Parts: sequence; structure tokens; C-alpha cells
Amino acid sequence: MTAREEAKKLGLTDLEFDEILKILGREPNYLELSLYSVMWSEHCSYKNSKPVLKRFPTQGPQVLQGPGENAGIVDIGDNLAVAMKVESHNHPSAVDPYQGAATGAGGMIRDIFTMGARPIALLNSLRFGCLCDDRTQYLFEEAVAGIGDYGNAMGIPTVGGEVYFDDSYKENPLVNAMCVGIIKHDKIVRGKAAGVGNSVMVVGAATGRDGMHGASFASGELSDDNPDQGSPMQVGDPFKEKQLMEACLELLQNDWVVGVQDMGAAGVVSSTCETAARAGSGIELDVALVPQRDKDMKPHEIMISESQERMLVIVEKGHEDDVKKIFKKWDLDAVKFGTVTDDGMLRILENGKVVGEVPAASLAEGVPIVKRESKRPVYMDKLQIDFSKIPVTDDLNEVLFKLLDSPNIASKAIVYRQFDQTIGTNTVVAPGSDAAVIRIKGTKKGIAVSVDGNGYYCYLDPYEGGKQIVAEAARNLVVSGAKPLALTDGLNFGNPEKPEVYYQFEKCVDGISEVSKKLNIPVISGNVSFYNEGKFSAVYPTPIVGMVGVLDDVNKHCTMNFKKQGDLVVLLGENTDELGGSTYLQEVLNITAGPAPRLDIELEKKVQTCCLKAIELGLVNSAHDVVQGGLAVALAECCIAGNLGFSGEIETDLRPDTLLFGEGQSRIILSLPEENLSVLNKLAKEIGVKTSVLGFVKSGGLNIQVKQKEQVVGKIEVSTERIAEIWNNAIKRRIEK
Amino acid sequence: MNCAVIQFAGSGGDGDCYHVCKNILGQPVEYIFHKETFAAQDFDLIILPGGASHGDYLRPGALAARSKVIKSVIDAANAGKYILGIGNGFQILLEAGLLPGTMLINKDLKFYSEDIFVRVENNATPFTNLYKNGEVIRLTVACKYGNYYADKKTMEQLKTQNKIVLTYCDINGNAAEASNPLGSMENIAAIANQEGNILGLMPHPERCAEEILGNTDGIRMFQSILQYVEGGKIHDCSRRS
Amino acid sequence: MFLAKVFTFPKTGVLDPQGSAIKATVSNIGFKDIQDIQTGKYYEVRINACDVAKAKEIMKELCEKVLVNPVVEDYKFEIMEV
Amino acid sequence: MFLAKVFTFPKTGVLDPQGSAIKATVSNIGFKDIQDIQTGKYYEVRINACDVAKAKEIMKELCEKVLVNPVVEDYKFEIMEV
Ligand SMILES: Nc1ncnc2c1ncn2[C@@H]1O[C@H](COP(=O)(O)OP(=O)(O)O)[C@@H](O)[C@H]1O
Ligand SMILES: [Mg+2]
Repeated sequence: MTAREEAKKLGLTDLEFDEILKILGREPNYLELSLYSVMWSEHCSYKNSKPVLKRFPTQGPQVLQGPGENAGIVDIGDNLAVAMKVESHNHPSAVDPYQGAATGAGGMIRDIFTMGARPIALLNSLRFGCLCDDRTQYLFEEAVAGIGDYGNAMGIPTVGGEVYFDDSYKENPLVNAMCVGIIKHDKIVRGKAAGVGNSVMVVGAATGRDGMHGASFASGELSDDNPDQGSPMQVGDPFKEKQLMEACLELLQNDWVVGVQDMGAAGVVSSTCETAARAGSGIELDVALVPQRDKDMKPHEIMISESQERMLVIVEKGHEDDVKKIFKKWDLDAVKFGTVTDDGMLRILENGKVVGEVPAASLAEGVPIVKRESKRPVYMDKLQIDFSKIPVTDDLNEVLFKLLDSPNIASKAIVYRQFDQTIGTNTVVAPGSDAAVIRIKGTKKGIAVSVDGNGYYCYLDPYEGGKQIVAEAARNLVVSGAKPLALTDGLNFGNPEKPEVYYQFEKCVDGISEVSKKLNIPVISGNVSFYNEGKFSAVYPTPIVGMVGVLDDVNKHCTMNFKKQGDLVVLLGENTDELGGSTYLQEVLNITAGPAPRLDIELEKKVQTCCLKAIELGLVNSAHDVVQGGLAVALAECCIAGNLGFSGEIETDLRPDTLLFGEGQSRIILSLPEENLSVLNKLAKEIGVKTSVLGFVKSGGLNIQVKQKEQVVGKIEVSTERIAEIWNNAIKRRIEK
Repeated sequence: MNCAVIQFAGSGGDGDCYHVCKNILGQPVEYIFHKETFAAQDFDLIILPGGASHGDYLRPGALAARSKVIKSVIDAANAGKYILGIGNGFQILLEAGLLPGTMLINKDLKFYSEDIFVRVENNATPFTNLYKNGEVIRLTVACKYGNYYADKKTMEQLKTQNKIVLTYCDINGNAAEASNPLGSMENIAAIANQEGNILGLMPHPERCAEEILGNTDGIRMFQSILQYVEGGKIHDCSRRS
Repeated sequence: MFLAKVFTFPKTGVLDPQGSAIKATVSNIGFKDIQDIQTGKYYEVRINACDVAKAKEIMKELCEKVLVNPVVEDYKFEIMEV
Repeated sequence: MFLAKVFTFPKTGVLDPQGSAIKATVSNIGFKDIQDIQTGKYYEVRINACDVAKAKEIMKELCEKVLVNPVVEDYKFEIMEV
């Protein structure tokens, strides 16, 4: 076979092969080709997405580390900072949901402690097909168990996440993990191989043939004849990773550590070429020195294996034994297998003999960027309908029951109960409210974190959907009393070679960028996962956003549950005439139709400013944003969470179903003692936000009367007990056989 | 009161116990690494923390119970020191033979993390003397293997000797299947050894010791031990942080 | 009635973290002659079937659909009449 | 070198939550002929020993000290030279 044919078999294009010839000035050997094939795969190189990702705003006085490192870092004051990142493990999770999800969480955690930060919280974002399907139930239960077992064994609390079910994810579920760590400004470590003569070491687990070509696997569509599925699945070892984490955090206290990099996708090759490229240096290494678990491994196998729980460590020459000593304490190996050079080459030896040699930067950054065609999908225009033709449902109680019974709206306690939420004794607000709140020991501060996405909105309108998810993530932090600081994104899309998919990708990024810029919440890290496709179509375009915010006084955090009978319930923002994209249309009336709700960024900003201020001033007892299911569901959630009720009359020009179940943006429900109303109104007026009193908190049930010109045109009258029962058991009911 | 927190390989709750002893209780506390030994006379209270030592491989607590430090723990127990095993620490005590019985996987086979209610069955212990008998308190559980099991004879002994210290119950103190999500025999949440100086419990009192975390029911367990050791000195320190 | 004894074990090349951790502990506590430990699962299944062939068929399906994770595990079973 | 195959299984009368749960699931998904499922563990241990007797002795100690939980498990092993 010629080298060109071999290249093709490894997934490299003709153009890419020509580029390699140009770089090397000769034909690459098989080892070298393997390196290019994994490093130039979409998963490692971002060749399809790089130009678009440049549109993200990534700067701000609070940003200490933007995209380009293992994780982004944002300042929270007091010499402290938060490191965070999202990562996907979609394809492995489709093959083995338990191990796929577990190793996804594991890789994410490594990215955080690699920066020198101690992981303090995990979140996740999950998408599956309809729960009516047996395979989906299996994927769902196993993925949740995998994430749980890994995080639980690591001793890191899982404090948040999201789960959605939709047929579009049936064959290609999405499993994204997010990790948040805390670090002192002066302890930040970067992934750099600097200083000629310094030692390059591999620490942690031995290398086996696991997940060979995993990076390329993640860069193609799932299919039954995928050859990569023949190579062993990566199996997570949370115990080893816990030891590795403690060892690394101990190691990183020393100033003779030059750089550290996680060995994730494309293991040895990606970590060595990326650290060298960042420092503008080269690395010479001997694969025979890498501890091996399997027999007779070939140089290319050692270079591209994706065995988990390993790290690359670069230390000043002479400190190798210090490294070994630390790792021995944690029962881990640390072996020197290379040296930093100044010639920019990644030189690979086997028992002292050179077996491959390529410019390190060419692997890390030299991929020819692919310019993709982008085309507005025709379905977008077809999904616009005239809502006035849809009759208003008479039995609004029944609609509410159905919505609360939708797995996408129902309680996710059955999921997060499987995650240790409180280890670390920092969890102030556990899963179940809008955002998690975590106190920072030794300070008065807290942080709030949330992860949000809405594939359905993004499907109906990628640009508005992109805008909406940033706004929603920020709103979730704000209702918890935190000021949003920065975000990390996970961009899950179909095959980028399809112009319609690329259009969705571009527009979502534009939407995210727009709101992130206007709300001053820069993007500091992220991940792109393409080729998420079933047999017939791509998954919904599913960008997700993980966001962190700060509370200067963690005692002033706020939660969504109604707290006191007699409290007034006030709406910040305005009800709008938007029914498109609602869960009501989609799941109750079976109408998939847009437009998705519009986001007015200026209004959103004002609503958030007002809410945050009201919480800081201690005016309110609860705050909750209105999202899926609209106003009625939001009120129901406040009642269920507080085991209280609500009674109110709402005067409106809107259809009662639009008022109750429409998903218009920029709305927040507050509850507060009556005597605080005037201060709130004054505040809202100054900022320019509308407030309206919806009713008051009472015991017993949820009663809403919708009135037009004093006439009752619709009502909801249900007991809190009943709606709680439905909402709590919706998922359980479906998976219990 | 001199406290020690053992760090087993893979312990996750060691920092939480250390924090409570030091910052909430205000007592001197030291970590002891599992590869080390210690002298019984140096400590009054020895805590085996929660987490997943050795990744819960083989059986939870099984591998940790074979650590070097365990010999010192046994010596300390024999010397009458107070030993508190929480969650995984309880499992280690069982595997080390310091407490009778074993833990099976939870009845629904899943990890279970939530606040639950327990009833104080015996307050005449060094660990519970600041609670009332029959009192219902709220604590956090977080475990996959919290389904306590013992053979008939052991169970009889535990009962007749009054060594069942806490049991799962509902908010009113009634035992019911629904309030025992782990499935443990006789609703057992905590047991003590015959001599009464060793307590193993599945819920995590150290996570319920501060107002900001929304629950202070657990701090009294630590205060009980302090009072027992130092005789009569009780301070309400739950509000400090 | 038939009794099937099923063993599962990690596929070749697949990591067995549990086995390695147990091996490390037993070495530490003085079992010097233990070279390697691999962990798997064991099931005893009682089946109503008219003959061995039928029982085998049921077991194969049960293993593949429920008991075994084919991505990371291999399995074997033995069947006897009881 | 010897290879020991070790099986553990629940003692008579001891609850086997995993077995019961799997049994319930398989009945629900249509395995009507499965009467009972019991779960245990399976280990393959490689031992350096001069003869079978010695290997047996080591294995017995290993099972009793580490691999088996005597409160709830019984065990058996087979040894072969490899
Ligand atoms: N969608 C994105 N938005 C912002 N930054 C991104 C995005 N995707 C990737 N990045 C950045 O590119 C770098 C490489 O990402 P990635 O390959 O996912 O990391 P890893 O090597 O840990 O898998 C990281 O610094 C990441 O933060
Ligand atoms: Mg919300």
C-alpha cells in the first residue's frame, strides 16, 4: 500500500496528505501518519470549527485564562479563581453508556486539576431519545450510573446538570460533563514544555491498547461497521484518578514543575505536541520507556492510546526523583521518557533508535482549516404556523398535569439522587433549584453554577436558540443571587460536512456570542462535538452553556421555593404573545412549530439587574425564572418546592393558554413580604422593568384565574399534593417496568 | 480533645471531618495517612471518614481495612479511645471486625444521596449524649452500600445490648419502609460495639454541622464526644464557621 | 429444571481496575506469591426448560441481553440438570 | 504457575438484592422460564507455588483473609496448573 492509500485509510484527506508531504519534505512513515491522523481529526484539531469559534468574545478583566488551555480560569476576587470546562463523551456513551459517561467525567476532572485547581463541583448535560424506548432507558440509566459512580468515588460533589429526552437523540445520545475547580491566582499551572533539557515524564496508569483511534472515532458518524469499535473500550478507574489528583495537586505546589497536561484524546502524542507547541519547543521521547500494560505494543499504539488516568509532567532537570517520591506516596508510577529540546521537533525513539520525527507545532496547529459551506435549512420556514387557528384547550388543569408529567419538565431527583451532592461540605444549594450555590471556605464568598441548553429552540431557530441558552444560564445564576462571570460551552452538532448542520453551528455560535458580549460574560473554554447523527438525521443542534457567577456574601443566596404564606408573588418582566417552540405545543398538542421565543437582550439585562439587586437588598424570599412550560409550570414548581400553594388572578389580553404555557423570555417570579413591594417597584422603575403582582402564597393548592376585561376566561385549580405527585414520579413511572 | 482523621487511599470525606473538628468544634486535629501508624495515647477521638476508599473495589471498606494504619486503630480501640466511622468509615470498621455485620448494596442497587430522618435509640453513648432518646434528627446519607445486614444471633445481641444507636424513620419518628431507602435490617443507621467506644454510622453528621449548609443536627454528635472527653464542657459552636 | 453457572470476565486488553487494586493490597499485606488477580462476576441461574438445548438457548439470550456487557466483558456458562 | 478460579455466592438465607432485582427485570422483559438468579463474584488468581497443595493453602488463606466476606458469602475454588 502506498503512503497515500494508508493515509486515506486512517481518515486523512488528499489535501491533508499533501500538506504533510510539504511539512516533512518527504513521505511519512506509518507511525508519523498515525500521529497526523489522530491530531488532525476533528476532535483534536477543530479544523471544521476554528474560524467560527473565533467569533466568541473571550476577554474581560475577570478572565485569567481564556480558551487554548486545558481549562479556562476566571477571577472571583480575594486572590481566588475558578477553573472550568465542559467536555463531551457522546460516541463512547452510545457504545457503552456506563464506561463512556464515567470516562467522560474522568477526563473532565483531569483538565481541571491539570491547571492546579482543586475540583469542587461536577455538572453534566445529558440528552437521550424518548423514554418509551427500551434501549433509551438502558442508555439513560447506565450513563447516569457511570457519571455517578465516577464522581462519587472521586469525592467531588455533582451539584447540577440537565437532562432532556427527544427522539432526535435516540441513536446518538449526548453526554457532556462539566467540572469546576478552585485555585489561587499564583498557583495557576499551564501546559507548557519549556526549558531545553527539562524532563518529560508520564505519571499515573500504564498504557494499554484502550480506545485506540478514539479521537478519530469521535470525529465520524456512529455506524455499525465502525472499525474502531474493535479496539478495547476505555474503562474508568476512579480510584486511580483520585490518587492521581492528590498526587498532582501535591506536585503542583512546587515551583520546579514547568508544565502539566492531561493525556486525554490521543494520549501521548497530543499531550507532547501541544505542550511543545505552546512553548515553541520540541520534545524527544522514547516510547519503550512508557510503562505498558499490554504486551508487544507498537510505537504508534503507545503514542495514540487513550488509556485513562495518565498525565504528562514536565519538570526542571534534576527533579525527577522528587516527582517519583510524590507519586510513590500515592502508589503511582512516574517515569521519565523524554526531554525538552529546542528544535521544535517531536522526535520519537524506540530503545534509542529514531522511529519518527515531525515538527511538534505541525501536529498541534498545522491542520489545514476546512472551510465549510453553510446553508439555511428549508425546514426552518416550514415550521411557522398560524397559532390563532389552534383552539384553546378547555381543561387547563389537564394541560398542567401533562406538562408536569413530561420527563423534560418533571423532577430530575431520580437522577441527581444518584450523585453525591454534599461531599466537601460546601454545597449551600444542592440540585433542585435554578443553580447550585457553593461556599468558598475561608471567605464570605460563594459561587453559583449552572449548565443549560435547549436543542429544540436551537433546532427551530439556531440564532435565537443560541442567544436564549446564554440568557437562561445567566438568569439561573441571577435568581440564585450570583453575578455571572464567565461561561464554558459544549457545542454538539451533526455532521459539519452537511451545509445545513454547519449553518446551525454558525448561527448558534453567533447567538451565544451576541448575548455573551452584551451581558459581559466571556467564553473561557469549551468543546466541540460534531458527527452526532442517527441513521436518518442529525441530533437537534445542541449547544450547551456552563456558567459560573459569584456571590460576595454567600448568606444572601436565594432559592426558588415559596417560603411563607401571605408573601406576594410578583412577575418581573412581561408576558408575551409567544406560543411557538413551547413544550405545550410540542408535547401536549403534538405540534412541532416555531418561532422559538425571541430574546430582547436589553430587556433581559434589565430584568436580571433588577432581580439581582432585589436579592442583594434582601427584598425577596424566593426567585425563579420562567422557562419550559411557561408561567403556570414555573408557579407550580415554586409551590411544589416549598410545599405551599398560590392563589392569583391575572388580567391579560393574551389567550389563556399562551399566558399560562407560552415560553416568552426574560421573566422571573419573585415572592416577597408585602411591605417590600414598594421598594421593589421603585427599584424596578429606576431600572426600567415592569412588575406585576400575580397573587400570593398560600397553603394547599395552585389556583390561577385568567381574566380578560374582568371576565374569567380560564382557570387552573389543583392541589399541590397532586401536582407534586405527578412531577416527582414522571420519570420513575416510565422506567419502572 | 485531640482528634485524628485517617486518610485511607481514596478517602473523600477526610477534609470534611478535619474541617468540623478544627473550625467548628475548635479542637486540635491531625491527619494520619494510611501508611503510617500512631500511638493510642496521642488521640482521644479517631475518625474514619467517608468516601470511597480504594474506589469501593472488592467490597466497600474491604481493602482499606487491610491498610497498615488499621493496627493502630485497633490498638486505640482496645485502649478505650473513641472511634467514629462515618459512611465508608463504618464499612471499614465492619470489614476490620471492629463492629459486627456487613453492608450490602442498597435495595434499589443505586447510589442514594439525600437528607433522611433518623431516630436516636440510645443516647447513653459517648456519641449521642446531647440528643434525647427518641429524638428525630435530619442527616445526609450518600452511599451505595448502606444496606446493613447481620445474622440472627448478632442482631439479637445488638438489640439486647442496646447497641443500635440510630434508626431510619419518617419525620415523626415512625419506622416505615419508605423511610429506609437503603433497605438496612431493622432500619439500622448506626451501631456501637459492646464496650460502647466505637460507633459506625451511615449518615454524615459532619455534613450537617453548619447553618450555611442548612442543617446543624449533626454537630451535636461531635459536641457529645467533646463533652464526654472533656467532662461537662459544652459550647454551642454550630454558628461559628 | 436446569442450573446454569455463568462467569463473566474482562475482555482481553480491557482494564480491570478492581483486579489491580486487589492485587496491590494483597501484595502489601504479604501475599508474595500472587502474580495476578482478575475479577469477574458469577451468576447461578435456575431455568425451566424441556431440554438442555433449550436451556442453553435461553441462557445465551439472557447473557447477551442482560447479564453481560459485551463491550467490556466476555462470558462462559455451564449447564446441568438439577 | 497455578491458576485458581474462585466463585463466591450468597450464603443460604442471606438477602441478594442484586439477584432479586435482576430476576424481577428479566421476568418483566419476557424471560418467563427463569426461576431464580443468584449473584456472586468470580476471580481468576495466578499463583506461584511449588505444588498444588501449596497453591491451595495460599488460596484458602487469600479467600478467608481478603476475597470473601464470611458474613454473607460462601466460596469455592478450583486450581489447575498452567
Ligand atoms: N467551543 C469552544 N469554545 C471555546 N473554547 C473552545 C471551544 N472548543 C474548544 N475550545 C478550547 O480549545 C482548547 C482545546 O479543547 P479540547 O480539545 O476540547 O481540550 P482537550 O484537549 O482537553 O480535549 C481548550 O482550551 C478549549 O477550551
Ligand atoms: Mg431556571
